[in-house]
Amino acid sequence: MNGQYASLLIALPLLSAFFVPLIKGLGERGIKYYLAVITALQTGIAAWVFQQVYSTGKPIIVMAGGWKPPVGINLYIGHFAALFVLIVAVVSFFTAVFSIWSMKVQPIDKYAMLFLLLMLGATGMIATGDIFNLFVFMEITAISAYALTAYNKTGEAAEASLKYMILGGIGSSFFLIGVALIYGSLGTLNMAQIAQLAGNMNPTVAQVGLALIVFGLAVEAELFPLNAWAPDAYQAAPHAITVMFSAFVVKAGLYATARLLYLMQAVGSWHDVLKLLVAMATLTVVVAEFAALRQKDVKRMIAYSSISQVGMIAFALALGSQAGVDAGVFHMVNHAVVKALLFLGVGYVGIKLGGTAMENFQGLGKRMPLTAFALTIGSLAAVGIPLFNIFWSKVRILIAGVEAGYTWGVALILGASVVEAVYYLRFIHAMWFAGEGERMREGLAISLILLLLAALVIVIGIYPDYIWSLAQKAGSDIFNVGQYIKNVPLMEVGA
Amino acid sequence: MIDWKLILEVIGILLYATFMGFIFMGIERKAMARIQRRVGPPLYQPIIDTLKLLGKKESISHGFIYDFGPVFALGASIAALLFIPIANFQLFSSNADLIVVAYLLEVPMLGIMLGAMSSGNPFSAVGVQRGLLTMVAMQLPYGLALIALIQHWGTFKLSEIVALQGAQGWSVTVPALLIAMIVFDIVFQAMLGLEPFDIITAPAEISMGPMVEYGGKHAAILFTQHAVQIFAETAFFAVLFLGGASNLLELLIKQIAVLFIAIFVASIYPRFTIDQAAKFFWKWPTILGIIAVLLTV
Amino acid sequence: MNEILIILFTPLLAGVLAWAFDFRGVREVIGLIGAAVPLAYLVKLYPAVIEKPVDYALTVGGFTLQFQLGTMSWYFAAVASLVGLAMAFGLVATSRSGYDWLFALMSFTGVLGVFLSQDFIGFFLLWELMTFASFMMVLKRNRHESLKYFVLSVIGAYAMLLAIGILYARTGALDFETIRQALIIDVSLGTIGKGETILLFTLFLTAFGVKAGAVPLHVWAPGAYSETDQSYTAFFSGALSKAGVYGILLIYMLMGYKLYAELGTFHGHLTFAYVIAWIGAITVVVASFLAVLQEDIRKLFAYSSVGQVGYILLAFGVGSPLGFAGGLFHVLSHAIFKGLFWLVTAAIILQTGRTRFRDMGGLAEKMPFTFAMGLIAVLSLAGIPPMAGFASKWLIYEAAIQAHMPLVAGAIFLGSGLAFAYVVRFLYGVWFGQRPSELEDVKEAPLPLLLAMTILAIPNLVFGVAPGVVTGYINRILMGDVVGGDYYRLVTQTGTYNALLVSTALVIGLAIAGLVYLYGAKARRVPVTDTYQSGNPVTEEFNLSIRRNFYRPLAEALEFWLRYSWDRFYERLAKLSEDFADALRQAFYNGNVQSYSWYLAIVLLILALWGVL
Amino acid sequence: MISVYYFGAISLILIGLYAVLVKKNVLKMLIGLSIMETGVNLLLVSIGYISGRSAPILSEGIGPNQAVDPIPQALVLTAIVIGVATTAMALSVAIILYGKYGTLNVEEIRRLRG
Repeated sequence: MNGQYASLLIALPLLSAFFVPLIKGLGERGIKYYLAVITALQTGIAAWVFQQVYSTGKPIIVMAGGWKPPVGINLYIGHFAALFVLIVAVVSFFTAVFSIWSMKVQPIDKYAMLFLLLMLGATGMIATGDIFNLFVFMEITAISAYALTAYNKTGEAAEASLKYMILGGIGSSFFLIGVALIYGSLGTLNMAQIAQLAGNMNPTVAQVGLALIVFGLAVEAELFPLNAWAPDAYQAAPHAITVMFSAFVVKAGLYATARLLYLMQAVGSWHDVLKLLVAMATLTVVVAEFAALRQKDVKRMIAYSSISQVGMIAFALALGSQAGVDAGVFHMVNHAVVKALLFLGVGYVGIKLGGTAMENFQGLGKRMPLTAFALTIGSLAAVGIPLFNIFWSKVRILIAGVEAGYTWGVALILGASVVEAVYYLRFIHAMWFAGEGERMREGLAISLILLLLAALVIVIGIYPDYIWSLAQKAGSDIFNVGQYIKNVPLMEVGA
Repeated sequence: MIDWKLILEVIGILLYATFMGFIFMGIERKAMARIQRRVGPPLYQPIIDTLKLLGKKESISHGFIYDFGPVFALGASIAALLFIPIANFQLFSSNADLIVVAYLLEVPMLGIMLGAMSSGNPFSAVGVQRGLLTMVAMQLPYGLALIALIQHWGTFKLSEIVALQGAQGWSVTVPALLIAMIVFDIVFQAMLGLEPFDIITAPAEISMGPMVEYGGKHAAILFTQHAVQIFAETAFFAVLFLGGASNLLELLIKQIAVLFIAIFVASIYPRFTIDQAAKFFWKWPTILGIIAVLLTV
Repeated sequence: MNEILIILFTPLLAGVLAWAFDFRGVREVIGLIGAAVPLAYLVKLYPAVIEKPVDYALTVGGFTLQFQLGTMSWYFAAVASLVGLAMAFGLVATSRSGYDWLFALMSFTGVLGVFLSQDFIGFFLLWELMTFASFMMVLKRNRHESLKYFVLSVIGAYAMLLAIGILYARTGALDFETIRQALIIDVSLGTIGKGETILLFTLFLTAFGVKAGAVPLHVWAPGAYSETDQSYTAFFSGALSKAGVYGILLIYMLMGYKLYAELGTFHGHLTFAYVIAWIGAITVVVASFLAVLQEDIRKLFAYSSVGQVGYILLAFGVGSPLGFAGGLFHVLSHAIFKGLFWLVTAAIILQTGRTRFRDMGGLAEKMPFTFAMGLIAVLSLAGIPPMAGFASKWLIYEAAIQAHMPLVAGAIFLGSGLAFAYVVRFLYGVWFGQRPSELEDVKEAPLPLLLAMTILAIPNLVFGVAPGVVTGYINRILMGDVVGGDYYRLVTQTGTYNALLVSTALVIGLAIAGLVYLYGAKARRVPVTDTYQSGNPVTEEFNLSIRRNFYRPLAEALEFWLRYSWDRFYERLAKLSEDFADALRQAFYNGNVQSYSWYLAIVLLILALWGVL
Repeated sequence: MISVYYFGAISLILIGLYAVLVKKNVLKMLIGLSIMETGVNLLLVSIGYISGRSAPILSEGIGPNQAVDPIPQALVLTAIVIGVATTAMALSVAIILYGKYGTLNVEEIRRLRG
C-alpha cells in the first residue's frame, strides 16, 4: 500500500468527472447522489493519506509515469498538502450534500462535472511539485470557477464571471511569463531543483520572474488591488460554490504563493518582495473590512469579510518567520471552517427565504433558530471572540507580525478588525433582537452539517492544541525549504 | 475604666457650648439691630424662643424621617463639637483630624435636608436645592483653604496645629495662610448662612427655606442645632487660624471677634442668587485658594 | 491546585447549564450556586494565600496560561465575588431568561480570570471574554449603546494586544514575572527606547482607561450601565470597572521602574503617575458634574460610578504607598456602596417600571426596607463618617495632600461635594415629596432582591466602623505597615481617624437630641399631602415639586462648559469614518471591469518601476 | 542572449494589454486577452530556441544536440489549449451578457458594484 495510491486523489475526480455524461440517464437526483458518493470517496482517500503522512512523518512523493524528478512531474504530498487536501475533500463533501438540496438550475450533469473539476484543480494546485503543473491545475480551477460563477445564467452571474475571467486571464498570462523566465534561466520546472539553483540566477531576471509569479498568484489569492473580481464572484456564484471558493480555492492560491515565495528565498531582492506583499496584505484587510461596513446584502458582506481574513493569512505568510507561517496556516484551517459555516448558513437562508438581503435575516432567530444559532457562532468566531477558534490564530498572527517588526501593519489590522466586529454584531442584533416571524421547519441534513461545523468551531476554540500542532508541522513543511529539497529524490541530470 | 473626668468635661463643654451658641445668636441679632439703628432684642432672646417652642402643647409631624432629620442634625453637630479642641479641654480631638471634623461639620446639613425633603412642602424642596448648591459651590475654596493650612503645618491633627501655632505664631501671621484665611472667611459666611449667602433660608423669598414646615419642638431642636453649629464653627475657625486658646475666655474673645467680622459683612451685602453665588465662589475665592495652595506646597 | 480552576470556571459552567436548562426554578438555583462557589473557595483558600501564593499553570493552544492567587489577586477576586453573589440574588428577582444568566456568569468568570491570571495571553483572553459577555447583556436591550460600548472596549483590548506584541517582541516572554525582570534589566540595557516606552504606556493606559471609564473614554458608561438588567449593572459597575483599575496596578508592577527610568519625575512626582492622577482628578470632576445634572436615575448612577472609579485612579496616581492603600480600600467601598445603589435602582425600576425622576416620588412609605438600604448607600457614597465610604475617602485625602498634590486634592473636595449633591437629589427625587397617583399601589421589592441588598449593606457598616480590618489586609498586600492602628483606628504619619469613637460620638449626640425630642410635647401625625394645600387634596396639576431639573441653576452656571460633550464628538467621528468607508467602497469597487484591469496595470507598473530602481 | 523574438513577444503582450485596458466593447477586450496569450506563448517558445538548430523532431539526421530545447514547446501546447478553453468560455459568457444586458459596452455592465 505504498504512496502510489495517493495519486488516486487526482485520478478519482478526473475519471468521475468524465464519467458523469455516461450516467446522465440516472436523472437529476441520481447525479447529485453520485456527486456526494464521489466526494465521500475522495474524503476517505484524503483521510487515509493524511493519516499516512502524519503517522510516518515523511511526505508521499508520487512520480507521474514513474519518471524520477526533475525529468518527470512529481506530486509532493507533505504535511501541508495532506492536511489541506483533506479540508478540500471534506468541504466539497459538505457542499455536495448541500447542493443535493439547494441546486435547482437545470443542467445538473454540467454542474457535477464542473464541481469535480474545481475540486480536482484545487487538490492539484496544493499537491503538485512542479511549477508548470501548478499553472495547469490553476487554469483548471480558474476555468471551472468561471463556468460555475456564470452557472445561474442571470445577468449578474454572467457579469461576475466576465470580470473574473478578464482579471484571471491577465493574472495567469503574467504567471506564465514568470514561469517562462524561471525556466529560461534555470532550465528546470521542478520546485525542489528551483530552490537549489535559485541562488545562481541572474539577479534582475530572478527579481522580475519572482515578482510576476507572485503577481499572477496574487490575483488568484485576492490581494488588495487585484481582488476587485472577488466580491462579485462570491455574490453571483451559486451558494454551494461560494462555500468552496472561500474555503479552499483562495487557499490554494495562497498556498502556491507561499510555497513559491519560500522556495525562491535565495533570490537577492526576496525581502523587498516580502515587504511589498505585507503592504498589499494589510491594505487588503483594511479595504475589505471598510467595504463590508454598510453592505445591504449579507452574502456580499461575508464575502468581504472572507477577503479580509484571507488578507490576514497573506500578511502572516509574508512575514518571513517560522511563527508567521505557522500562524498563517492555523488561520487558514480556522478560516476554512468558519467561512464554510457562514456561507452554508447564508446560502440555506437565501434559498429558503428567497434572497440574501439583510431584510430576510431580520428576526431570523424566531424563524430559523438553528441556522441563526449556527450563524451567530460563525460570526462571533470570525470577530475573534475568545473560546472560538479564530481568536487563537488571530492572536498568533498579530504577535508574529509585531515580532517581525511590522507594528504599524498590526495596528492597521487591529483597527480593521474593530470595524469587522461592528458589522458582525449588527448582523447578530438583526438576527436575534429585531423583526419577528413564526417558526419554520428546517431541513435535517443541512442543520446537522451546520451544527457539526459550529461544534467544530467551539471545540477548536476550547482545545486548539491538536490543530495547532498540525499547523506547526504544516508550517514547517512550507518554511524550511532545505527539508523539502532533501525529501524530493532529485535525479542528477546534466543541466 | 470609664474616664469620669472626660465625661464630666464633655457634659460641661456641651452645656457651655449650647448656652454660648444661643448667646452668639443673640449677639448676632443685637449687633445687626444696632447697625440698623434700632434697639434689637436682649442677648438671651434665642434661649427664650427655644424654651417657648419646646413648651408648645402639640407639634405636627410628617412621618418618621421628618422627626429623624432634626434629631440627626443635632446629634451630628454635638459629635462634631466633641472632636474640636476647645481651649485646654482636648475631649476626643486626639482621635480625629482636620478632614474628619470638616466632614462632621457638614453632616448636619444632611440631617436638615432629610427632614426638609420629607415634609413634602415645595418651599422646603427649593430650600434644599439652594442649600446643596451653596454647599457644592463652597466646597472647592473650602478644600483649598484647608489644604493650604495642612501643607504649611505638615499635619492633619488639630491638637498638633494648635501646638505648632503656639510655638511659631498664629497661622494668620504667615502670608500664604493669610490668603487662606480670607478664603476661609468667605466660605465661613456661607456656612453660617449669613447675609450674602443666606440663600438657603432666604426669609423673604421662601420663608425660612427648609425649615418652613417646622414648628414646636422640631423648630426648637433645629435652633439648638444652629446654636451648637455656630459655636463649633467659630471654635474651628479660631483653632485653625487664630492659634486656638489656652483657656475658655481667650477662645470666647476670638470667637466673638470672628463672629463680628461675619456680622459686619452680613449687614452690608444684599443676597446673591444661587447661580451668582456659584459663579462667585468658583472665581475669586478659588483663585485665591489656588494661590495660597501653590505658595505653601 | 485545581481549586483555582474551580473558582475560575464554575460561573461559566453554571451559566452554560442555566442557559441550557432554561426553566423557572432550575435556572435560578444553578445560577446561585455558580455565583456562590467562587466566594466560598476564596474564603477557604484565605489561610493558604496568607502564607504563600497558590499557583496553577494550564497549557492551551501552545500557550501556557499561568494563574496565581496572591494576596492582591485574592483581594480583587473577593470583592468581585461578593458583588457577584449579590448580583446573582438580584438576578433571581429581575431576570426571566437563561440568556441573562449565561452572559452575567460568563463575565463573572472573565473578571475572576483577569484578576488571577499571571500571563498576558490568559489575561487578554479572559479580558476579551469579560468584555464580550457584558456586551451581550447590553446588546439584548439597545443596539446603539451596546455597539458604542463594544467598539470602545475592543479598541482598548486591541491596544493592549499591540502592547503585548511589542513586549513579546522585545522581551521574548509573555508571563508577568519574566517581563518584569526583563524590563528591570532593560533599564540598563536600553533596548526599549523612550519613544517606545511612551507608546507602551499610552497603549496600556487606553486599554485600562476604557474599562475604568477615565474621562475621554467614559462615553460608553452611561449608555451601557443603564441599558441592561439593573441587578447585572451592580456587577457591571461594581466589579468590571475594577478590572480597569487592576490594569493600572499592573502597569505599576510591570513597567513602574522602566517608566520611572525613562520618564523621570516632575515636581517630585513620577511623571507617569502624575498623568494617571490628573486623569483621575478630571474624571472625578467631570463625571460628578455630569451626574448632578442627569434626569434619569440610571444615568445619574452611571456617571457617579465613573466618578468614583476616578477616585481610585487618582489614588493610584498619587503613587505613594498610602495612595495605593487608599485606592485599594476605595475599590472595596466603591464595589459595595455602588453595587447597593444599583440594586436599589433595580428594586425601584422593578416595582414602579419608571426610570425618570419626574415620574417618581414619595416612595419612602411604600418601600421602607429599600429606602433604608438606599439611605445606607447614600451615607456611604457621600462619605459620612461612620460608613466605609468615608474611611477610604479619608485615606485618599491623606495620601493626596501628603504627596503635595494640592490641586488634585482640591478636585477630591469638589468631587465629594458634588457626590453629596447628586446623592441627596436621588433621595428627594425618588423617596420624598408628593407621590404621583399611579404609584399608590407600589409594594416592597421581592425577597431575593432584599437579600441581595443586605449582603452589600452589611459590609458598608462593618468596614465603616472597623476600617482597620481592611487596612490590615491591605498592609499585607503592600508588604509594609502603611496604615497603622488597630481594628477601629487608622493612623498615618500625619493624621488619625478613630472610626469607633466617631460612631459612638454620633450615637451620644443622637441620644441627647432624642432626649430633647422626647422632652417636648407629643407629635400629631399629619399626611404629607396636607401641607401647602391646607387640607384639600393635592391634585395632579397642583403636585408642585422640583423633581424635574432639580439643579437648573447649576446647569445655568455651567452652561459654557456643557456645550462641549465627548459623546457627540465620538458620534460624529464614527459617522465620519463610516461615510469614509462607504466612499472608499463606492470609489474602488465601482463595478466596471475596465477600471479593475487598470488596477492590475498599475500594480504591474509599480513592479516594473521597482524592478528598474 | 536577448534575441529579437523576445521584443516581438513582449510587444504582442503589451498590445493585448492595451486592448483590454482601453477598448469599451467586451468582445474587443476578449480579443485583446487572446492576443496577450499568444504573445506569452511566443515568448515561451522563443526562450527554448537555440539559433542554428532544427525543430525537436528526432529523425535519422537530427540527434538531441542538433535539436532545439523541446520542453517549452510542450508547455506552449498546453498553454494554447488553455487559451482556447478560456476564450470559448468567455465568448459564451459574452453571449449571455448581450442577452441579459442588451449591450456589450463595458461601462453599462455594472449591476454588481459597491
